[in-house]
Amino acid sequence: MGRDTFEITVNVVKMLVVFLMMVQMVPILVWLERRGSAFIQHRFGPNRVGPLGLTQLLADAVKFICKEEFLPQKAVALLYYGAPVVALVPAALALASIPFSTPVEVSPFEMLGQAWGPYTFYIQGFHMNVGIIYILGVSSLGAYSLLMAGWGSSNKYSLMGALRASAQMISYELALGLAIVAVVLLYGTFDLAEMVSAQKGPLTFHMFSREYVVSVLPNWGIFFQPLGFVLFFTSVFAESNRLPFDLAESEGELVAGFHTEYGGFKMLLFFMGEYGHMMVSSSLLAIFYFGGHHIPFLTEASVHDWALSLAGQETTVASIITSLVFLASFLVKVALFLWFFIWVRWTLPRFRYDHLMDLGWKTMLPWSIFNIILTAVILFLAQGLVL
Amino acid sequence: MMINSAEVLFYILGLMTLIAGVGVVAMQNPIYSALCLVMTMIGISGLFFTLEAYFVAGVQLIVYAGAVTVLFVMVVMLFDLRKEVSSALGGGINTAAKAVGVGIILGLILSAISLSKLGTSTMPLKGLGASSIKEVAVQLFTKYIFGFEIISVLLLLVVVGAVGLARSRGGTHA
Amino acid sequence: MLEVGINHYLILSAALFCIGLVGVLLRKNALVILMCIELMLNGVNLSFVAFGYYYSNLNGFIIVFFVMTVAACEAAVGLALAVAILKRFKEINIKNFELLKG
Amino acid sequence: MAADEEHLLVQQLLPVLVLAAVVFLFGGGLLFLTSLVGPKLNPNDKRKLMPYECGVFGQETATTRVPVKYYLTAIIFILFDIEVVFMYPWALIYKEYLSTAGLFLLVEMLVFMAILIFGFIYVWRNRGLQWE
Repeated sequence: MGRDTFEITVNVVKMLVVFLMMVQMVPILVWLERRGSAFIQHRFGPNRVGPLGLTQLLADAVKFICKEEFLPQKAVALLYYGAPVVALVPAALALASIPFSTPVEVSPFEMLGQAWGPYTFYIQGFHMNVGIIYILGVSSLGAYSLLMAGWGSSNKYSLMGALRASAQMISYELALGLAIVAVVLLYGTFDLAEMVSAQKGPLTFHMFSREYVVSVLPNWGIFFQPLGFVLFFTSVFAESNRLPFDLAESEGELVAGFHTEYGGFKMLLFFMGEYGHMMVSSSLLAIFYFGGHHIPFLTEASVHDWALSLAGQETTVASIITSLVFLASFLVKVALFLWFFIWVRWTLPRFRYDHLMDLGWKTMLPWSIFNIILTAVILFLAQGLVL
Repeated sequence: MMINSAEVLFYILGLMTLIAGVGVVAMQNPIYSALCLVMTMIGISGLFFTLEAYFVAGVQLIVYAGAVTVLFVMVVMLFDLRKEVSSALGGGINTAAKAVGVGIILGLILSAISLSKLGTSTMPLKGLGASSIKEVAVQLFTKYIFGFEIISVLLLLVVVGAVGLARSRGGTHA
Repeated sequence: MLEVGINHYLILSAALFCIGLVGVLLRKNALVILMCIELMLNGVNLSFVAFGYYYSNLNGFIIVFFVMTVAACEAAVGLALAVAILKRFKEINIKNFELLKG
Repeated sequence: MAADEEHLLVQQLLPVLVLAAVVFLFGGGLLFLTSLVGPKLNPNDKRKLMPYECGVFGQETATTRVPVKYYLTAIIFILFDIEVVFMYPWALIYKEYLSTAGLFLLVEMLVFMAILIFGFIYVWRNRGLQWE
């Protein structure tokens, strides 16, 4: 994890910070979801506890902690208690490998009478050279927590909900994977950080061995993969089991789906997994199609120069400032997508189960195969059309 | 780090894989066998990672842990199999003979490993490194092109077979 | 601590293979037998990758893809068969596979 | 193992295992701690402990007759998932070898896809993709 104590400490802290960020985002997102739904439906939403109902989160947390511990009579204890914990794992492991910002370069310095550095710290939990394959692999473990919960609670609603949810997840995983194939075709790498750095500058493409530059647009993936973006976006909605794809817990049919028998803190862990999944999806959307941490019309070098003048030529401080600026840009993009998730949830009605599966298999799958062939053929005809 | 972390990783992952593997065989309830199988798959994926086969490790997670074992878990859950615990193991002299046979095979493999000259090799001849992913891809699509194309035919046959079997008599419910 | 070399990986892979073999021979539940076959194939895959790494030969990595594909196909057809047996006999004991005609 | 390679390996795998352990400890620990705080359950409260069934006593167990469609979906998923997995390495090298072997790679993948699309159409026509 590092060559000396300082680097190891920083890397471990970094990793824990990313995980705690995911956990901490949950109450904020729940508040946003409730206020947002209230706004959309002309209600007030939580507004009693604290200003704008903000401390409602703390009250909710206390309520969750003080709930009665409960194990249904016929439940299998190991699976019943294991499922919520397992639900956290895919989202946490995937989020930790997302590159959030430009790396921080620490020039050599002295501390405790010893020379340290130089170091390069990536603003991500850990760096993976097969980033996207790793994320796909880890997220494909998500079905287990659903199945464990559904079977472990020995309730037919739970089991039906779990089966529906996992069938839905694996169906849309195909369209998701095929959309990612097109992305890999475009950038020619599995490394998320390299994908981001390929999207800097103004929109540039080659066609018939001439280079064209469209200076009013940033060089973002969405302009090369509009169809892929739509497919990916729809698939991540379905993967996260939220409205309009929340067939797993359609109240009219299945009470609450796979978490019918869950309450209190165990329920909260499922929520953490779900919102963590939303964060991973939003980050991937930003990285694949919206330039990652890049800000349109601003280069990394110019921001670094500005930071240098601000920090009085301290390269380490300037590097940290640059990183923070781009981190803010990335987080703004992620926040926009998260808001979009909430917006859609409270706008569209639920699909019927057969419509949902038909959409996944008979619409999204052919279109994503078509998208790959289209991308490959255009790339071939233009001999390096893109980027 | 003071200790060689690659070796620590090998022992942790190897132990996890072995324990989970024994679990697959020894668990009476098929649902626990299937969950142990998931642990084995994850452990083996980690072992592939320590061998610098990054892409293979990822594929192991996607295909085995994410697809094949999900199917196993789903089938075990769909058809309540808790009731047939009694028929889990055969018994008597037959079982003992089989166990001895497997012991002999294991002994043969182990002695073959220890007698061969492999033991001297504790280091790769030359590092494959991270560029091995692209090298693997290039070989897969040039040297192994026939195998690659024939895989699609195999998948086609299996699709036909599986749909035919699943749609055979017995209706849509099991 | 013992230095890890190719032998360690090969012994681990042999152990996995034999655990799987014991399962195939002793268990009566067809589903568990299929799982044990997956276990055996995984043991073999491990030795392929170990050879590929220690002898710097990428063929070892590539063959794993083919083994995985065949294993997945085997699991798909095997489970479809197992479910067909289950529908017919209401249990999934391997003895039911002895009949030549249903 | 050379120091550099080991550095790379450990950079990537060890943090994953550490983080997984942290997540398990976090989830399990909090579950345990909250179980100490809340009120205790009366073990004789049959009505509360039975599987949730809209307020009436349940009559059958969880797994009775379930549709085959779920596992058929899973089987078809596995087969197409393998197809997708083989596309990743192809997509990875396609751009790099575009000028030298582009047509070869393109045709190769189109043949692969065509055979599988044939299988997809077969499943579709034989009502393998029917959910009602």
